[in-house]
Amino acid sequence: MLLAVPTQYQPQDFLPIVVQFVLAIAFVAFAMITSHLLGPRRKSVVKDEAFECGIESVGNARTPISVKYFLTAILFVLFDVEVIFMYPWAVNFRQLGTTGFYQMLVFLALLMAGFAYVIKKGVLRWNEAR
Amino acid sequence: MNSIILLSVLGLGNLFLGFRRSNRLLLPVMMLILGLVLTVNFIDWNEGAQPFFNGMLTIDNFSVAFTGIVLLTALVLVPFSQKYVLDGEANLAEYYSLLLFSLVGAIMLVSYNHLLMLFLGIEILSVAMYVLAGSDKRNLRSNEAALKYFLMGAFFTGILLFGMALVYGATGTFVLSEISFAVQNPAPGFESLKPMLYIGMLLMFIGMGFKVSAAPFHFWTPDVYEGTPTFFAAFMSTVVKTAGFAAFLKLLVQAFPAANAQGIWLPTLTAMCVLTLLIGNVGAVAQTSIKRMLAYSSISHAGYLLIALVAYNGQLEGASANGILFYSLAYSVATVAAFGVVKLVADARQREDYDGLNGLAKTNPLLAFSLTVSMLSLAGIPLTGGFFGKFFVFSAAVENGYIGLVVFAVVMSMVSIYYYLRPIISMYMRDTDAETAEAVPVTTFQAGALLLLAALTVLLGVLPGLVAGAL
Amino acid sequence: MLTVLLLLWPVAAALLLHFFKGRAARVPALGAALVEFALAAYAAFTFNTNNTGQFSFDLNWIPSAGIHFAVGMDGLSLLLVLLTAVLVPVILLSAFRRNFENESVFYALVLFMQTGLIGVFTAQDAFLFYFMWEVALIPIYFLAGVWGGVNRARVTFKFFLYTIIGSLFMLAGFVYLYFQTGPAADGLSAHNSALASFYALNLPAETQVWLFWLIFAAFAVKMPIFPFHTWQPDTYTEAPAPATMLLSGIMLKMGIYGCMRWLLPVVPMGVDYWQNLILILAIIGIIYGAIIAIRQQDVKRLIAYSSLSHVGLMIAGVFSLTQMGLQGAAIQMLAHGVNVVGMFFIADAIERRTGTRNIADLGGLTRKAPVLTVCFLVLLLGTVALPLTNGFVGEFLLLAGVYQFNAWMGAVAGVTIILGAVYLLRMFQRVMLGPDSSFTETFTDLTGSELALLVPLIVLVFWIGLFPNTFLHLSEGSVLNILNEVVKR
Amino acid sequence: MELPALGWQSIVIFVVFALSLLIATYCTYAERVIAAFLQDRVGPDRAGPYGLAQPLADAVKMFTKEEFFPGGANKALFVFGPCLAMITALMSSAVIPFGNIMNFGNNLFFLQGIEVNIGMLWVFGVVSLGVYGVMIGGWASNNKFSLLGAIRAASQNISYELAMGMALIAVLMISGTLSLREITLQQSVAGEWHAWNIVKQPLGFIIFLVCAFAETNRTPFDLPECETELVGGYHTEYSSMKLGLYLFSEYVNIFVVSAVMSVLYFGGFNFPFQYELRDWFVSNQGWELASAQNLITLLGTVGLFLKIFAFIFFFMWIRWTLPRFRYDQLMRLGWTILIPLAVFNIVLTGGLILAGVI
Amino acid sequence: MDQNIPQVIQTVPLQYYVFFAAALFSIGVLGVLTRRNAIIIFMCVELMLNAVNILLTAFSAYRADPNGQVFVFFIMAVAAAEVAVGLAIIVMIYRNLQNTDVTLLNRLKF
Repeated sequence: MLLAVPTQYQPQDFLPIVVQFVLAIAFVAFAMITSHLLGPRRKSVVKDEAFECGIESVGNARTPISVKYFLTAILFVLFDVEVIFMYPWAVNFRQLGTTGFYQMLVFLALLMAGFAYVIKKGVLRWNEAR
Repeated sequence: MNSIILLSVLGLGNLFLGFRRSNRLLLPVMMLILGLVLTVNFIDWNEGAQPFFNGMLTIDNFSVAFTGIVLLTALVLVPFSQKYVLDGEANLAEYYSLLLFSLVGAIMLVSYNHLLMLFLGIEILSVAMYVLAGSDKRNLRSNEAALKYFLMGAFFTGILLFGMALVYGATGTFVLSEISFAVQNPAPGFESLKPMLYIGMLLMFIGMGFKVSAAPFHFWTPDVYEGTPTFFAAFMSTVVKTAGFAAFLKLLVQAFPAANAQGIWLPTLTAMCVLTLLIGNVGAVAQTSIKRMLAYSSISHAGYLLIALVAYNGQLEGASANGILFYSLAYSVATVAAFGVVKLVADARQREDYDGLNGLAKTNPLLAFSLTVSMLSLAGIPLTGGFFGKFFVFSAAVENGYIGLVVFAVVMSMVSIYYYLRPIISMYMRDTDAETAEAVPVTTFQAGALLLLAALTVLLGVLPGLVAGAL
Repeated sequence: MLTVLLLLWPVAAALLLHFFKGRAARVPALGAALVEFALAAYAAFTFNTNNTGQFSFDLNWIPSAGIHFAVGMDGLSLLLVLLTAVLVPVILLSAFRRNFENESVFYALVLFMQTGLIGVFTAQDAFLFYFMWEVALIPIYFLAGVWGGVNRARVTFKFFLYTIIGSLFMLAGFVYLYFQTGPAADGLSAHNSALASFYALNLPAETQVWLFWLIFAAFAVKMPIFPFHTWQPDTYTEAPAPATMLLSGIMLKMGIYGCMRWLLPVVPMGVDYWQNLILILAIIGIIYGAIIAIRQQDVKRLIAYSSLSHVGLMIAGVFSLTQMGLQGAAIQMLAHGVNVVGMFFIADAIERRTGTRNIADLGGLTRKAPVLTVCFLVLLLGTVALPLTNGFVGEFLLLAGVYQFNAWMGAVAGVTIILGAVYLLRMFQRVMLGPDSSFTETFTDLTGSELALLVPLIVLVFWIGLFPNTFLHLSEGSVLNILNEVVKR
Repeated sequence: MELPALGWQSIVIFVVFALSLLIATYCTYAERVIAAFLQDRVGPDRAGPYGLAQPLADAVKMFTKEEFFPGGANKALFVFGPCLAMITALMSSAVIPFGNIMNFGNNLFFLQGIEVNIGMLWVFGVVSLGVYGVMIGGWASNNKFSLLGAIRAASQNISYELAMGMALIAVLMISGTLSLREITLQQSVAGEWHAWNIVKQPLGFIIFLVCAFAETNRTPFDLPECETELVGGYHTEYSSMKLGLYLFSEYVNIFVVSAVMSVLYFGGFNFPFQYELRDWFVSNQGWELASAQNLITLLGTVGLFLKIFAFIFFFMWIRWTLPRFRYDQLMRLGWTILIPLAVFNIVLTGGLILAGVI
Repeated sequence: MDQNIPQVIQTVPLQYYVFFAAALFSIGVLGVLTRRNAIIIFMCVELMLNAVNILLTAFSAYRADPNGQVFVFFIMAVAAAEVAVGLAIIVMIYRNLQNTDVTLLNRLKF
């Protein structure tokens, strides 16, 4: 009894998430609307200008940024997807036994080889312009 | 399977070798790797069908033979990357490794037994090629080729996948033999799912048709080949096509062999075949750039290979499979030589039109000779491998009664003689001008490779029995 | 085995020639050709006229398809092999007169082509025959295209396209026939392509009617017969003299040989159906060639059209399906080969000396070069078919054969002799007699080596003319065999 | 699931929701008090007794501040950013098992909002979405500092998410399930508090902890909003309650991540000697088993919150102890140290499990 | 009440899934064919892939056969790889051209 958990999960189990979602939205909406209603509004051109340490802002803020960030994002996408493959494996680790472990070792070895390559290629060398 | 493992591991090793920044080392190592894998590959010859990954991959004679072709093609192609070595290309190790990895994809394509492996094979092959197509980063044409190839490739992969999903929905399995079983022994309620099966099948054909650049899904080919650096374009038009056709054949023979299915796909495939032949050959006639001509020629050869698909006769060891095997080998060898010469000439003379070849026979007899041999082979003139390739494919078709198709194909190959002779005429019968008076620099290494290719082509043309009927 | 040796030796020699550069290649090339001639002569001496297929060799070439590397010689084959073996040294020798680039490659290509030609004449397997047919084509394309005249690119392209398209039709026909045959003897494949199996086929008449054109297309272009001839004069004119000699002397015979060996016995009902049409076309060719020849101002073109005219007669003889017609064709192939090579050689000799081939520019050579005049006259009379020369025997038999088939046709075909005499003697008169022209002022007579080249040809002119039985005897058995196969069905 | 059950769950969700808001609110207070304590000063003490009403005062201030839209900003996204940040922060708390079973007259109630078999994935998924709030807000502001801060935040979050996910995999290998409740219950073998995963996964826990700091953008990983370089990072242009939502979501995240760590590594609602205590009540005090269980459950819930508070304290302690990383150091730590460590941890765990040690 | 997830999924007729996926797929195809911006085309391709994923999942659930869902995993992984390469290509072009409109890239004509 102490260890009682539902043996069979039902789609309805997910229903409370909706409840929570409604609550969260309600709270956020409340906060936004209230502050909108309560707060004063005094607009002016100078005030609306984007903050740039007190000087006039120069150029468009949405300029291209260092490709390093892009690389990081791409790497994340790739590695994250590989990690996804490990979740089912981890959950079923004990059933898969030694064979599964060795297979995952191969997988990890390949993954880490790619990882080592990427690191060695200098993706994280932020001080170098590329 | 050995070759897949070796290629992956050595490909990775090659990647790390790139950190030594020694391009001189890379080329021999690459050739060594390919030679080693090629040798190891044939260990599996006549070992019977060996299933891997719960039968998702099957290594049998069919796959070993086609693996041999793609590996051999890569091996003889690699010497033409020597310019990268000499120029000190910084990413050479990456290029080589991508080639090795894409070969893994090609091997998966020729040995898959499960649609997942087909999909993965195509993607491993294609994704590497997307990158390589754009490897000339500063060149906008290369960029465009990469983008076009990528967008279209991803698009048609989507179509292929949708087809797979529908076939899965109709049959409940991804395993080729089980699909065929499910079609032949319909479960209750299967009738209502049949349209889904057929639509899925056709969508898969469209996807495969794109990968082998069969009309009307060929439109990307000339542009992409033209923009892609020649070395990789050669890889695309040989390895990708060979693997694609082997995969296509497996799909037809093992998944949809049933007569009722045949009634559905035969007209489609025949129409594709006729259209491909027409567009490939007529298109090639109109080209002024040799590279584009070779691109259209690769389309037209897809047409000839499609004839073999149309005429398949039931098993992977039949005349069609043998025809495709021989044709792919002859075509690959000849195309590699053609692209190789075009690359050498284009690198030296900075032009890719026919006139760029003027007087080549005087300045570089060897280049002229090997391009001649390969052109004759592509045109299907006897004494070269191309003739027997066409011969086997056509006889497979005649044997199965597709005489009209063969007559059309023969007419089209007459057309093809026109554009294959044009480089020969330029080289031998036109005089040099100021731009083409100087000899194209060729290293001994490349000369050796070209001679080897010419010898291979002639060998295939004189002793076809070495390869014919191997399966 | 001797046949294989005959086939392999020129190829091997051609490959070895790669090690000789430029003029140094002349002697080895000639030597190789002479060795080949010796081999052919040996074959002729050991040939047993009672037996048909000899010197056979059979190798399973493509086991999975039942295609064999099967070669062998009967009398007809031997005749043509002999012709090839005789003419190739002569042609090589004639090439020594000229100075051109990459001589060694040129000679290698000629030797290579010899393999193809001998292969065509000895093949006993349909696909081997086709293979050799094309092997003979590739070298001549380059010979004519690389070393030819100004318009060579366009002209040889036309030639190549014509012949290859024709032969593709033939290939299609062979493929069709192949699938009608039974399993190979070794049981490895479902069909086989041996000559004997093709003879053994018994196809319905309707099939044969269209199949005839598939196979005949290649021969028609090669010979060439009237509407398919347009490539010929241009190519003959543009090609360098040795290539022209190869084309006219030997290659043309491939077509006639092909008809006799691979067309008549294989689709006899088709032949029967189209016989009249082909004969009419042939006769049109005879008259047409002769008439055009009369109007020619260019020596080479004139000889080219005369060749067209003579070939027409041979075709007519073959398609008369009489023993005399076929025998005539066989002997005339030899005679025409000898004559036309000699004529082209002399035309070339004149061109080399004067720089022109225009009849109007020439004249008065008799005085300056009596030896040349005599040689020319002998060859010319042989071509005109004067009795006691080689042309007479052939043309007589051919005309007799055609007459036997249809008297009217024989009569019309007979005109060829008269017309031939007209244009050839007219040319002789203009070129050799008459006043000197500015071109011929410094004309010199034949040199010793040139004479040495012409002498064997002249000997052959008289040998064939005086003792035709030497050769007729050789081909008789083969011709009867072929006619048997035709009549059987 | 029948409606009464859903009703009960809704009550739990509501309570948890309110609690998390309350805790987050008082985290702001705690932060100042702890900061003051660590720096040996007084801290807020004006509003209410011991300054306890300070968070309320802050809230009032936030609500009544002027709303500000910078010129050139994309208004919809500018508003949407903080909303998203807040919603994602609030969404994840419900799947955490705050207590064991309550038993009232044969009706069993779980002290947990939502029990699903993919609880851990849910938390992970929702928390990952949080980065969108930062990204959108930073981009919409049309301010270079904001954009840079947002990009940094995104980069940092995704980098550490990898290591975090890998650390988690080791836990999953031991537990064999993604359900947080099951993971908790597996750590409650009778009489053995060392069944807690921290014993089996010390390395994994450290990786997870570091990543948790980075994921919540807390010092020493608060690069996205580091005042000295980027003014305020992604929320430079924000004011009023929109700023409030950003700040608030950070504290909610701290609360959630503390709870997750407690559940994953510190036994969740289990506490040492709980079975002995229950048996003592049953056998020595003559209680019914159900009542004893209810008591244990309540004590467990209290214990869980103690653990959470301990973690929150730890978060704040670190904040006032360690300096901030440089950006390249931060990325290098994530990629070249934590990820290989996490992989090593996976291999080690696998080996140990197969060897029968854990 | 005691239905497992596949059974619940099966309460919706299979055709609905097929039609839905087909609609999604068609939208993707139309987008690829009509849009001119590389990124949007790419997004449409992703839409197509997701249609496939839905379809596979539905079939997989209907047949209680996990193969289909495993396939989905692989599609996602490969799609991620494609995204990586595709975005890299687009970035490369953007750097050379400052634009991602494919009509500007018609130097290589059809």
